[in-house]
Amino acid sequence: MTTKKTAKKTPAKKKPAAKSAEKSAPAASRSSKAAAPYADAPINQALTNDDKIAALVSMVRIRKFEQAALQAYQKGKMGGFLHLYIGQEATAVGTVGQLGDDDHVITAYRDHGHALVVGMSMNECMAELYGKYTGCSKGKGGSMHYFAPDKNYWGGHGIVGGQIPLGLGIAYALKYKGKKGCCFAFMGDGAVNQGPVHEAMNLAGLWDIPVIFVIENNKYSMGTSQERSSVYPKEGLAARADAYNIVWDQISGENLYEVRAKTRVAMERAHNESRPTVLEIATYRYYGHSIADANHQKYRTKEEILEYQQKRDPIMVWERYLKEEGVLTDEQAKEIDKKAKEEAKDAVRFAEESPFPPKEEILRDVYHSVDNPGTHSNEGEIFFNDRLPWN
Amino acid sequence: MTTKKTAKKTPAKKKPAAKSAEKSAPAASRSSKAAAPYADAPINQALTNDDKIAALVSMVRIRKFEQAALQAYQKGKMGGFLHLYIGQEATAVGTVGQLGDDDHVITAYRDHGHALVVGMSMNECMAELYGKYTGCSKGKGGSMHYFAPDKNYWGGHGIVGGQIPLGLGIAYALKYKGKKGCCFAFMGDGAVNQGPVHEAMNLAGLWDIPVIFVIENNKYSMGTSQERSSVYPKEGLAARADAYNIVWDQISGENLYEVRAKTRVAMERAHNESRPTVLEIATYRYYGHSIADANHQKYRTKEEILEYQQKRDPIMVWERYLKEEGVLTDEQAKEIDKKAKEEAKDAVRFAEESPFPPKEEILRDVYHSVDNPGTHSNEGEIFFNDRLPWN
Amino acid sequence: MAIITYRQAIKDALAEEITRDESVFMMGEEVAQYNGAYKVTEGLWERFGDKRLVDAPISEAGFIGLGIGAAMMGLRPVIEMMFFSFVYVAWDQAVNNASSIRYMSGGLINIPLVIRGPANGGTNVGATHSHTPENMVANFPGLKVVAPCTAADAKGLMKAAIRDNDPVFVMESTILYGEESEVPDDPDFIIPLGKADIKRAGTDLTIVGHGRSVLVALKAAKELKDKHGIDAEVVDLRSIRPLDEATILKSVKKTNRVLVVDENKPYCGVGAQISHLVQRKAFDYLDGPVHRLSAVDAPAIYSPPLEKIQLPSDRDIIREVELMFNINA
Amino acid sequence: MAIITYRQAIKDALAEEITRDESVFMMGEEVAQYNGAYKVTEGLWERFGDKRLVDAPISEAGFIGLGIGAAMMGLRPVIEMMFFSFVYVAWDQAVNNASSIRYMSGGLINIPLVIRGPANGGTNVGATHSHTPENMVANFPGLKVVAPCTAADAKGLMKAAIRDNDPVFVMESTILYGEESEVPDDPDFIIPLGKADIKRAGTDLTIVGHGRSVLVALKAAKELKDKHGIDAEVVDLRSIRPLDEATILKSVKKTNRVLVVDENKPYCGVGAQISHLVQRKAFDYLDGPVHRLSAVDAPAIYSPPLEKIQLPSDRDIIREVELMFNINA
Ligand SMILES: Cc1ncc(C[n+]2csc(CCOP(=O)(O)OP(=O)(O)O)c2C)c(N)n1
Ligand SMILES: Cc1ncc(C[n+]2csc(CCOP(=O)(O)OP(=O)(O)O)c2C)c(N)n1
Ligand SMILES: [Mg+2]
Ligand SMILES: [Mg+2]
Repeated sequence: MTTKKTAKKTPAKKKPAAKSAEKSAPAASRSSKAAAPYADAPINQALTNDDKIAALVSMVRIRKFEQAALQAYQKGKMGGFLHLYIGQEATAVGTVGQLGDDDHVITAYRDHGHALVVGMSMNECMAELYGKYTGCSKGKGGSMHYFAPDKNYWGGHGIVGGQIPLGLGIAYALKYKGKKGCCFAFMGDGAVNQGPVHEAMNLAGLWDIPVIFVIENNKYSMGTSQERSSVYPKEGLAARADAYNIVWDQISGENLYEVRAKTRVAMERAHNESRPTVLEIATYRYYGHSIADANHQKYRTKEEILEYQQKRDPIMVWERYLKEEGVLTDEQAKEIDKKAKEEAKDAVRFAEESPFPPKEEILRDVYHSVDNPGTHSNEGEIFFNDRLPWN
Repeated sequence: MTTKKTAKKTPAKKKPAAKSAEKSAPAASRSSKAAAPYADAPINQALTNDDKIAALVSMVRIRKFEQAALQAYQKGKMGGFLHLYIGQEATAVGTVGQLGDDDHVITAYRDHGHALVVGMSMNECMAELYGKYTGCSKGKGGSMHYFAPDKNYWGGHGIVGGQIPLGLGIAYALKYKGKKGCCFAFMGDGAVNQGPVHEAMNLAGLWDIPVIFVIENNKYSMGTSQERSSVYPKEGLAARADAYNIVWDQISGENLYEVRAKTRVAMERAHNESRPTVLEIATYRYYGHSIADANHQKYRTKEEILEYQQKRDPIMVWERYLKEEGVLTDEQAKEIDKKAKEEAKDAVRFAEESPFPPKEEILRDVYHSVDNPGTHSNEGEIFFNDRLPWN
Repeated sequence: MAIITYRQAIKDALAEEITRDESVFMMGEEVAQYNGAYKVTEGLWERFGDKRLVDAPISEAGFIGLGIGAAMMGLRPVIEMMFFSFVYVAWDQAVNNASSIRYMSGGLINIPLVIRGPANGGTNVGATHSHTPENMVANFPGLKVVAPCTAADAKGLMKAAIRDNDPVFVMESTILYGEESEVPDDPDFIIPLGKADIKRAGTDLTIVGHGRSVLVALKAAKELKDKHGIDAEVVDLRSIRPLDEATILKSVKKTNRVLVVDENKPYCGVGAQISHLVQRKAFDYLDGPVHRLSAVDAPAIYSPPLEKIQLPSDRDIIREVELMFNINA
Repeated sequence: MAIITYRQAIKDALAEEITRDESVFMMGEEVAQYNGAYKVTEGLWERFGDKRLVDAPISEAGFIGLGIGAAMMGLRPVIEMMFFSFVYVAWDQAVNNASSIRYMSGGLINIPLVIRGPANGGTNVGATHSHTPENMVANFPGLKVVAPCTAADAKGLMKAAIRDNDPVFVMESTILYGEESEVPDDPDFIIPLGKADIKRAGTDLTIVGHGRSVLVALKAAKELKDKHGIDAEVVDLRSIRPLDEATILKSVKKTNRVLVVDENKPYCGVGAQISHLVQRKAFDYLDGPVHRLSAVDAPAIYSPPLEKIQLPSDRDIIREVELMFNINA
């Protein structure tokens, strides 16, 4: 009953709020309490109440999707890797949530959050985990390899740091084509020590490429703390950007306002000056590196985990801000949670009911020329199976 | 006649000078003129007059060796690559010249200078260029691949930046074994943008490895100026070391005193604190990148080349200092020049008269186990020639 | 003889060699404090400490290069690839530097380096993580490659590899880590590199394989005997380079029929080399062409049921042998 | 038909495609202002400017990755490797990323990328600079590889490669850059990928090769005819993957004897794959085993006279054919 009421209330609130935003009477400033840090940044002032709720929904959906995936994994419904993003949601929502038509994203294997934020459906994402034909990559990529180029989302990559030169190339193409866009290239704190990352940063600085390197610093690469994997200037990992004359900034990943505000500055730098930025976002993953990492309390303390979960959780913090601003009620919050849970449950059902790809799919999507007969100057044999298992 | 006289004079001078050095009455300070920059550094104060002459001889020998090699190349006596070090001599002499028993060297393909300084003979070096069996690598390595592990010289490497992790590993082994040594890992200004260099620097900073990264900055990587290949902090390329908390310094490669003084500081840091250093030595190559680079006046001006050759030549500068100090006479200088030329000429003769390796050598030095029968638990076939050309 | 897992056998080999020779140390991502991503090094850090078990940042080119440099100086580094697929980010170091330096120095240097880790598909981790580079590594003169399939082989080959004075790549399999079998107790138990093992004697057909394929072949061989009375000899190469040509050829000359099975991709896979070798050196003994089964020629797919199809199964082997023997099954 | 060099043919192909399609650009070390280390791009920077000819720092992993990313966005980058040996520092990008992304995305993405440059030994530059990675690249489903040996083939295949929607590796040869031959004038002259060319028709023996080996084989074929009356058919693969199996098999079925020649190292070289293929699919047509000649199985040596011995010569081919025909020469 309560939830229904709230659900009705929300749309009712919508219009006036939107209007007030247009008149640039920002929601945050209307709150009687002291505004949250970075709430007054222009990009945040421009948010309508609905936008703010939508951002919350976005974060909650990521969490519920992954919780459902985790359950399914534990029931043995899928195998391989599953790297959960839970705890880091404000990062994807605060960065990818600002994508314009010519802004693009590429990330590593911890890719569910970014995928949902660009607008991929829970169904296609869940089905991909199950290896089903209805998955975003037809079941060919799995958890680490979500793709949606139509939504400017270029994956989902499993080799640490390997996606960074690709992100540079995407941004290079934007500049080549004269588009006013940028590419977010996400990586972890462990990835910064891969050679190609260094090469990409030099190239970006040298050639004025509108790429935004985002280090999602969750303090650990698998079981190795940042201190055991990197040396860096006292200002932090992002300050390595000075080596390439690239502007950098650090962001607290628990405050969506801050993520949005500082990301916006980088985007404008990319759009207007075609210059790269390195952003380091301090965040935390609540679960182990992947499902296989069951003993993650061995390399970090329970207290540390609790500190993040109980005091610095990005969803909790955002809900608090919105409640303080009078934008969100407890009931609404519960409703959002419930709806996302249901959506995730439906996605599980969808995935379970979906078929696996037919075996012939093994040989599809290897070559564009094979998949599009008649379009290429290609002859001869392209596959070298002495015999196929199904022939 | 003159030269003979000088030749006699030199040994005569030897003993007193050596003694005065022992009494730490350094040569430089005895000069009536203002001391050359860095002449008063302890490591330079410790130089005897003979040491100073020896350093000059060392530089001149590199130059004469390479001039002879160039001539031989132009006569068609050898092929492949020949990367001349001429113009950079003070770098090898000022760094490698300080090698102690547990100090090691590894460098790139521009490796003749370092090789001669560790004490490799002109004969074996020249013969290697000719691909002769008497070459330091039996004619198997060529110009880019000189080796003398018995002299702590680990090559001579052709893949840009590829030797840097190896240099890190050599220094790692020193630390592992508890030796108070270091490893010089040389690279060019173009090499700094290779990923493995970045990885090696992070590892060195992280693990306190006594490696000294030396960037021989001759302003160009082939036809590409430093500005077209790198972005870096305004302090210079070496300042990239800040990204890894590594101490760095910059050195003018025209002044042997300066090279020695600042190198010594880095060596002491390695020996005493087991900490890495990045040194950037400003220098210049007079010839093209390799013999093939005939048009090197297209990407740099004649004036620039002349400026270095006529005003900043490390041999010329050193001779001037020594003359000002009263350590060197014109005649001595000529004699040194002449002797080095003769030594190089002899080396050419030696190389020409040496045999090529026998064809069976093609299959030697591939595997230690094959070359040392009875020492390994190996069976079966290790080479897969359907048929050898000589069988 | 103790019955232990393939994983334990490797761990024992590492522990014994670390104990025996102070120049042996292990380096890799998560090998020390984390006990190894696949727990191959479990307990070793506690036992041997920081110097002998070294956790490395994600910088494979950096630390493989470091390993080569340290090996040049006489240490015996054992570098773990968490997945062998990751060696590609360090390919120049691993194959170009490791294979060329001895030669280019005219034999002045040798590189007693081991690079080890799992190289297999079949575990739902997708295309980039499922590579089997043994064919590519073996292409480089100067390198050695082994691929054990039993616990005893894993232990004996690992110890031989660590004691070897040349770079040896040891290709393991995550799928085999949990498999148990008998391992001799002798701490100096060593299997020479380049010695194949006839895992099953037979007279009608030679099946040549390496790594996990050998176990699949053994399963198929049993059924071939039961179902068709075909008595297959299963030759486990164990070592890819050096290669025990004599054992292969002897078997072929006895059986006159050969099927090569591996999990490499087919184009220029190890199977191609074996096939060429057999037909070249035993042509007159062959009753028919050398047959071959490889992984299906596509990147490794994620979807579990399809991924399973991609790798040669006992059923595939049986079908292929039926074809070779003109049996209409 | 004009008579031009192999170098000029490649340059013409590049210039024509850059002119035809504004999404084509070239990137590599020294390709623009320096005119290319081997002058393949001479004059193109002056003609097409900074946008289409891009000088890159020595960061192969960085700019090959950039090329893949740009290709995903629909551009058609042509990346020059100054030497193909240098692709090893970028191996993960070049083979793992380039071959897997289309597949892992379920076909949503394709990568119209060309990586080109010389891949040959024989020029006194030593082991690390003399690699011929066509066998390794071809091992990856998702990649295509060609290796032209004449000016016309170089031009036709380069244009096909640039217009192709998949990653294509074009392996050239520094030794061939100066060789002249006839090239059709048609600006749309294209040679399909995967089409072999019978460079010499014959009846007694099939010699299969690719790259410079084909020219060596042609020389040998002439002498074989003159000296022994043996009429060799020389099949130039031109394309390694896709591969024109039909043409190879047709020739084999006519001649009944096969010699495969290439400059790869033997273990798992292209020759092994061709050999396996031929014996598997044409066993009953073979009068004897498939013979093979490869580079001598050692790293490339520097010493010029020995380096020459390492690569298959016309004399080696003749000797091998004499062996095949039981001729005591
Ligand atoms: C080149 C490479 N080396 C190692 C791995 C194995 N691996 C996968 S994720 C990971 C840790 C990465 O940590 P970080 O970059 O901090 O990202 P996070 O997982 O924390 O998001 C490692 C070592 C890999 N996938 N690729
Ligand atoms: C990985 C790799 N890429 C490219 C080359 C070709 N190459 C050899 S030397 C060189 C220029 C290097 O310049 P720099 O590092 O400044 O050294 P310098 O020649 O000036 O001493 C290039 C591009 C190579 N050998 N290895
Ligand atoms: Mg992390
Ligand atoms: Mg330079």
